[in-house]
Amino acid sequence: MTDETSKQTKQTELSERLALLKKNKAFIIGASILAFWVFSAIFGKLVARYDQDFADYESISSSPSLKYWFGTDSSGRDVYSRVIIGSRIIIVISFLATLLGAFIGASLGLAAGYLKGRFDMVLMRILEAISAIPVIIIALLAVAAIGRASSIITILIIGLIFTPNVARTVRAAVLGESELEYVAAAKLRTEKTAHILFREVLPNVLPTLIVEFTVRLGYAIFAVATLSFLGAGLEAGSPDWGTQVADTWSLIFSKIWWPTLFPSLAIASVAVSINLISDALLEVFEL
Amino acid sequence: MLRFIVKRVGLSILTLLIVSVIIFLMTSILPGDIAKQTLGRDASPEAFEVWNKEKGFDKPLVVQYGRWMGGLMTGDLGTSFKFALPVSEVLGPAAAKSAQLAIVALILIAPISILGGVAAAMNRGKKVDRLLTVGGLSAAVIPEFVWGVVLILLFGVVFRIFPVSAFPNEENPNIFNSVYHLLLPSIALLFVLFGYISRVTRAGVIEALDSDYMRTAVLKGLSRKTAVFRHVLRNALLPTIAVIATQVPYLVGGLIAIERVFNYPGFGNTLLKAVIARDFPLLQSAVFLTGLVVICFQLIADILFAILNPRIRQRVTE
Amino acid sequence: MSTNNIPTLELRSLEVAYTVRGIDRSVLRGVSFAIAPGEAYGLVGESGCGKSTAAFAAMRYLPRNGKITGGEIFFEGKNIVDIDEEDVAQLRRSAISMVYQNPSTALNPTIRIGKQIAEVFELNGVSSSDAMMMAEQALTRVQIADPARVLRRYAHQLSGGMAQRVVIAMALASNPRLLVMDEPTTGLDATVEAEVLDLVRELRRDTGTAVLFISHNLGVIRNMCDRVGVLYAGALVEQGATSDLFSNPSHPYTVGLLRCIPRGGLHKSTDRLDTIPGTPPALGLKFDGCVFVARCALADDKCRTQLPQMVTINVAHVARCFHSDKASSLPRSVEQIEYAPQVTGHSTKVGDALLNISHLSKVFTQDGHKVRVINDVSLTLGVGETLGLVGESGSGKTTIAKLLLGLTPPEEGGVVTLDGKGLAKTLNRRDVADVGAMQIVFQNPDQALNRRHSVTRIVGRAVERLRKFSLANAIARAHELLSGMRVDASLHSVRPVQLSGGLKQRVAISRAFAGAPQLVVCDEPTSALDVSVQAAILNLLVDLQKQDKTSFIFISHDLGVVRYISDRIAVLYLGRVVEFGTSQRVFNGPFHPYTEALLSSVPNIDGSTRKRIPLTGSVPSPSNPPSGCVLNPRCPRKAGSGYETLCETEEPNLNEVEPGHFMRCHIPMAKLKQLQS
Amino acid sequence: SSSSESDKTVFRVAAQEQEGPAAPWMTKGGSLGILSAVGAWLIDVAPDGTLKPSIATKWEGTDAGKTWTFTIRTDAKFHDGTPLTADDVVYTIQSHLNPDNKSQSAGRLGDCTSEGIVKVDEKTIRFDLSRVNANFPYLVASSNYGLLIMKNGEKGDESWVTKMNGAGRWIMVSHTMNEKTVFKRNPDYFDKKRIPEFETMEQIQFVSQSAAIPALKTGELDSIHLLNGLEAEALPESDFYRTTVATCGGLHMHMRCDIGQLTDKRVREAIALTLDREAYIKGVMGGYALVANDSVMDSFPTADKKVPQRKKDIARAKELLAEAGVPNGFKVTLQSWKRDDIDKFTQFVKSSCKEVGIDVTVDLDGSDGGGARWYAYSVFPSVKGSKVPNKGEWLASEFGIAEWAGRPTPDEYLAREWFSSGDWNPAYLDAPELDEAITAWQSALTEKEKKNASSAIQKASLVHTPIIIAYNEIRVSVTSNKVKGVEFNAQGAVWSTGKNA
Ligand SMILES: Nc1ncnc2c1ncn2[C@@H]1O[C@H](COP(=O)(O)OP(=O)(O)OP(=O)(O)O)[C@@H](O)[C@H]1O
Ligand SMILES: Nc1ncnc2c1ncn2[C@@H]1O[C@H](COP(=O)(O)OP(=O)(O)OP(=O)(O)O)[C@@H](O)[C@H]1O
Ligand SMILES: [Mg+2]
Ligand SMILES: [Mg+2]
Repeated sequence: MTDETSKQTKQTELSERLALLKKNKAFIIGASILAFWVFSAIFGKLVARYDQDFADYESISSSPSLKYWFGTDSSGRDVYSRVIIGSRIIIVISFLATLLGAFIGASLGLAAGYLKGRFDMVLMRILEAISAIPVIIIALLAVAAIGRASSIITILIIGLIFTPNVARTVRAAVLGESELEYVAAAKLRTEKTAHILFREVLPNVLPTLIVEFTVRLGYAIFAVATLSFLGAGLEAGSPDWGTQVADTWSLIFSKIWWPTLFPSLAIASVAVSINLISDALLEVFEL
Repeated sequence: MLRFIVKRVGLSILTLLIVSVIIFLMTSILPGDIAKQTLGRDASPEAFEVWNKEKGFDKPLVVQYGRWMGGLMTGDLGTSFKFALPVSEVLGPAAAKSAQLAIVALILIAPISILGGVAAAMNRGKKVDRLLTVGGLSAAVIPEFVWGVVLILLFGVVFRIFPVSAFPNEENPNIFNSVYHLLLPSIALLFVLFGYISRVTRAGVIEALDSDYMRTAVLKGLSRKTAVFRHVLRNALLPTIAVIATQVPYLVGGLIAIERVFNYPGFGNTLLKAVIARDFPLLQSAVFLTGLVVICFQLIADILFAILNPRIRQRVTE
Repeated sequence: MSTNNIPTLELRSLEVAYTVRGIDRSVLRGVSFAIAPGEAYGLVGESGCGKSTAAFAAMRYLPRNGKITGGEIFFEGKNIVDIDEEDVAQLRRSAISMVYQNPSTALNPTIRIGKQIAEVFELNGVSSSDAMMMAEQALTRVQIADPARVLRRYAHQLSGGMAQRVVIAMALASNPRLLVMDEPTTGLDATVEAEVLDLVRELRRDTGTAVLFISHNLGVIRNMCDRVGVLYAGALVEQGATSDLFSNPSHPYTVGLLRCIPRGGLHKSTDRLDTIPGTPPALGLKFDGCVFVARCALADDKCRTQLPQMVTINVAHVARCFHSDKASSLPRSVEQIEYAPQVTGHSTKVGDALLNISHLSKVFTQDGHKVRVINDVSLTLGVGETLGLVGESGSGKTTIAKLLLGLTPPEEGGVVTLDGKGLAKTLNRRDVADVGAMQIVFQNPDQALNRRHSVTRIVGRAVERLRKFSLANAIARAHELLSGMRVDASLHSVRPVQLSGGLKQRVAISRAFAGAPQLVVCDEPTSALDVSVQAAILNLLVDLQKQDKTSFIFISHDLGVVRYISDRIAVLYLGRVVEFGTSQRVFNGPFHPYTEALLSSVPNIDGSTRKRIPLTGSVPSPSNPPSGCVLNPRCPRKAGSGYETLCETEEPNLNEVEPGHFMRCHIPMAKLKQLQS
Repeated sequence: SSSSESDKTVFRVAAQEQEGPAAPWMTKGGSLGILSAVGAWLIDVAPDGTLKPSIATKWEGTDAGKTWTFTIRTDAKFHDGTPLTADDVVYTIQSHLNPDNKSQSAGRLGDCTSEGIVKVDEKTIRFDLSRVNANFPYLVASSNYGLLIMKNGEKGDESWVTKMNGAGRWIMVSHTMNEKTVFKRNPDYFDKKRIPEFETMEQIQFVSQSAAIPALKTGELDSIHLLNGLEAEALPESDFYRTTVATCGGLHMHMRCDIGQLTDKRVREAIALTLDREAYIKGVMGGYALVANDSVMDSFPTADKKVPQRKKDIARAKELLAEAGVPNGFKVTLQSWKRDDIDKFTQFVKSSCKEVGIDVTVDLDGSDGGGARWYAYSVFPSVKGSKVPNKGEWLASEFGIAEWAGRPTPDEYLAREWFSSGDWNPAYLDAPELDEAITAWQSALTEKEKKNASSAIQKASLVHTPIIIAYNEIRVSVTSNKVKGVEFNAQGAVWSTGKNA
């Protein structure tokens, strides 16, 4: 049957896309870098060579060597080990924050896009207002108001601040979807609104949501790093990359560049890897 | 058109009101207590009471909000805890400095990014495109402070091409000198914003390139170059310019880290000081100002977009 | 046609491929044809067979991923496959022009019409002030009223017909020697289509331009072209003079194609439509033998293994088939439903009153204005009958369907009764039985089926909800329904993306039948489908009706289809029923002037020419309807009828002009009869 | 010719971030440099920490230090040209004591009252204190920087900033808050030897002193006052020279002896023994500190040098922990506020403690208020004696670090911080032998008695370890070689080393 052929075509299509993905250099590079950091985040203690707090006062700010691959910082701590161990903080925080933002944003977006009307109008105004204040600034405001910086607060704040973006994307997708006739068809078999939202519409906006998720994840890393650089992201003394850069960057003028450079590269590499992956996905799946 | 503008302005004012409520609630309802934040946790309960009374924090929230809004309307932003000066006197000069930086940055960023986007679109799928798109977006996801540090190291310290602080120390800095000092931080902002703007431009140009009317133009016998110039750029770029306005929040957000790295006494640095000092009158006004700027730009962008697009212009005029 | 032996355009064994996901997929397979100066050559074939590709290849304008992999294209004897971009541009500027589908997007939205037309003249060296004058003349030439004003408009301020005239004006501005028209009227209303086609015919007579005319509508081709080529899967399978080819089709594909069409006087009660089984091959598939072999009832081993050559049928008529002599005796495909009828408690018989709509109105708010989109519509429909709903785009057909189904509530005063029972205005206040009793099949199955759900789930869930079956029973019933509609069991677990358009529509029909409906609304269920698939779907609907006594409301702008399937017809204009009656009466006249114009605009596939009764101007906006009879500014019969003032001042009622035949017209029946004879 | 050369000379120095207007009544830390430039005090504190005559040419304590008499010079002038008189001095001090003026410096005037300030004649002013204070001159010296002499009747609030009518070395030319202040040399200054050669001085504010380093390297700046030792070390000696100021103050890390996990003195000692002070000073501080031995007596000349200096001894520390019943360590939170040196020191403590299994969580307050709360000179009333540890308050925290500024004598430390009933005793140590030794110190008259008392205090400190003092900082300023003969006192006032004069 020709219908069989069409089925096969769809299958080969997926394998063709996967083959393309495997050939996509950007994807390979991005995925490898991210895999390395995820591995470090999970098994950091195995990859690191010293404890994150171990300090060698004999070699303060010593340049990279066989003993200290990335050199030591001005407290004599091994930069390599701290960069490896620091990966967990930024990856976990960014991931959780994005997850939170995606969850709330998707729920609100679904409701707004489907229910429309006054609810939509009011919600969109509020979300527009939230997104009128740049992420970093609203996070700083919250840190000042709460009185202290901590990772939980950072997760909550970034998550909440991402809500408008996610909600808007999902809402737009839902608005488009709910015009489609399958929604009318569902109504015509007496489905409840919740069912239509979550069982009919949601699966169709999922791809959009996933792409939005990767984009947000990239920006979460950006935001977490910046906040901790500004001293408003995490608890003091944490080995996260932003704090490391903040603590050491002024030393680059004294030619002590390694404690700044390596965590900077780490931030850059994670951010870029996520960007490469989402870009490759977009391209190969022609989204 | 006038009706549209009035309506749009009305909506913006509404949004701004919500912004003010959010800011106010964040500073009043979140667990931290302003008196404790300011006086320190060691202060005696009596000290808190006196302080709260003096600042009016003992009044109901609605009254406090009303007072704050009233102040904003009349230009009385209160007194900064930290600087013991009227907030406007602290914020005004700082914001003016940041505006200078932002303007120099935008003048640098807009044409370069648009050019990049057009170049990428015209070479879609080729190496140039991949380089500009992937490179641009990769640069964009690297935080400003990383760029700032790298740029200072390279151009300020190693090559000594640019001054490392963004603020000229001359007695009477002339405009060239000021701009020269602002170049390096602007380049850092360029790295972050290039990706976004060029992507939007690229998408717009590609959409126009793929459009039926572009096909019509080419099939009329226009050379590709002329067709692109007359039919594509016109349709793709005008909206892009409006889109740049939507990047303003990123620009403002980016100023904080940049001003810190480049020791620029602007709005971002002041805001950061207000955060560290828990200087709420200053902080509230500073954040409100951010919201105001962002919303104004979005308003301008929307109106500009409507003016540039005959379809909306007409719908709007009716 | 012409004696000049250098053809204007000639394709020789043209091969074109598209690169998709890194692989070259061939689209055109050795296509050869020639168009003599002044000749109109038609290219027909189902969707995706490569018609547009051939047209764009002739313009040397392939998509970025397309390339010519073999063969030659000659323009006036010169091979243009390898000439450089500047020469191509020069050709386009002076000798070849193109018009294609979707005129509104073909115009630049931000540049005024005048400037866009003038650009063509300027390209040929005319000064800009002269160019603007010439643009005005060009608009006059395509019969646009008030060209000076149109010059200053933007694309979105033009109706579809106007926009297409502008595009044609632009194409003709350079006095081209070849005009390529790719489905220039697809998407336009029948009345507008007819006008545009008239215009093209007229202009061609005046200019003597050679035309490559592409359409999937055989009727249009028949009326427009001197010669026709039939494309299938990128290969030209038959070619000949139009009348010859249509009367003596010699390739099984052409034969099948012609048989699918519900033409002339065919009616469901007497005639069953033919279909071409299967679907066209996927892009880029390789063939050892005939491209049509998989769907051909005459195919044998030779067809599977050897490439057939063109066989001459008569002088200009060739067919690429080993069995061209037997083509006309192609066996009819019989495809019967195996559908287990609904066991419903209804003890009605065919013809009993089922649906009664009275005084239905709907007002929408558009940009702050109240717009009466449906105005006082009353209709009736019997058990087991089909009501055809016709009218131009925007006349309110879909809105009526939505009102019936309760998807949007009607205005106060409108009443819908089904089987004697008044229905609640909105869906959520109707009980399950009422909801199940009235269902819909949408135009676009892609949008109507949730692409994330399996076929079984789509139908099963409807059974579960509407019949209150247990899950297991619902699934069993769903499978029964699907198999009955000839959706193969192997496809029950797949998602809609993996199905062809026809199969999707079968799934949608299965879903509509899940709740044992008494009435199913079909809103253009076949207009997105190819003719062969359309025929199969129409057959299916007819079979279902016969078995279940289901009634249909069938919405379509294709009058041939409506005529074939309907027992009663309602003609809508601007949200009003202007004529309503049995199929017989409505199609045989005397007609309402609007119906008359509509019918006369349908291009006839059998080549018979009927005098066109034109509707002048374009459809008025429902937000600002004309006073008096809403048709009066466009009415072809108003002038000289003697009722002009009445028509312009007073809105006529829907009167029963003869038993079972209603009309909304001031002109009396007898007068109309006289005018129309 | 030398004057025409010096006309051109501009001296650019990095200034600390301003925390408030540079006004006598209102000032906080950041404005120090500005006030030091324009102001003149009764007494100057020299870079070496000694007191030098300034407006007062002579001062003398009588009545065992209850009455102080100052003789002032008559040739001093304010920047607006008016001569500086005894009335101005009286007005200045009284204005600070006037509660209406909410002066930030009032608290530091100790036992001085408004009525006790007496103008004896045009050249003499007498202070009748309510209690004996042998160190009173320090309270009116330039280390109490708000107390610069103002013109009679002028307000010391933000309105002062526009004129800055002081009598100091530099005249304010322009001042932009948070950016920079430009000064010109005061031609009428009474002690020309103390002003360096250049005509103009610019103080440019930086977020942090480290942020100023690039500007220093590119020549946009000539000098940075108060730099981290390591960063100072990294600047090449071929281009820059360093001047230092030793301080006896520093970071005091207390451990609560009454509640929490550190009540066992063996545990406290174990913590002290984990620290490798020399390595820390050498490595992290670039050598710019002196090793301290957990008592405030170390840096004074009376110190008993024979008391053994504590050294890192992990084995002993482990033994002590085992004896105390926590052989595998425990978890504890170390609290303070965020500042670069505190950051580093807490990390030092954290990593050192880890070696014996003590898991230290660092909790630093990032706000400005944090500094005020943990700084011993806090202007806020402190709640003493909270029995709930770790509340994020200096006097309630189980394990915390506070900063004490240098004092000319250890008396205040001993009375307020180390004595069991001291109002700022954060360790809550109640050890009779320490209290006895402190009392002995306070009543000691002779050098010998003082030495003995000091020795006893030092030993008792080592026995109980209520507070760990690991080092006394040496502050560094770095100046470009192009500008010769410049040094700073602890307040950031620019002094001429006299070498170029
Ligand atoms: N740029 C492209 N890339 C890949 N495939 C394409 C491209 N354009 C068209 N196709 C595919 O090539 C085949 C032929 O397309 P073409 O547009 O020529 O068909 P057509 O006969 O004009 O169909 P229709 O009647 O739908 O317009 C179709 O299967 C189509 O999906
Ligand atoms: N939700 C809506 N809000 C406002 N106006 C609407 C809405 N739905 C339809 N209309 C308007 O009602 C009129 C009738 O639309 P409808 O879709 O019923 O026409 P139709 O006859 O089905 O046309 P087509 O043949 O194009 O499908 C149109 O003018 C349309 O613009
Ligand atoms: Mg086509
Ligand atoms: Mg419709």
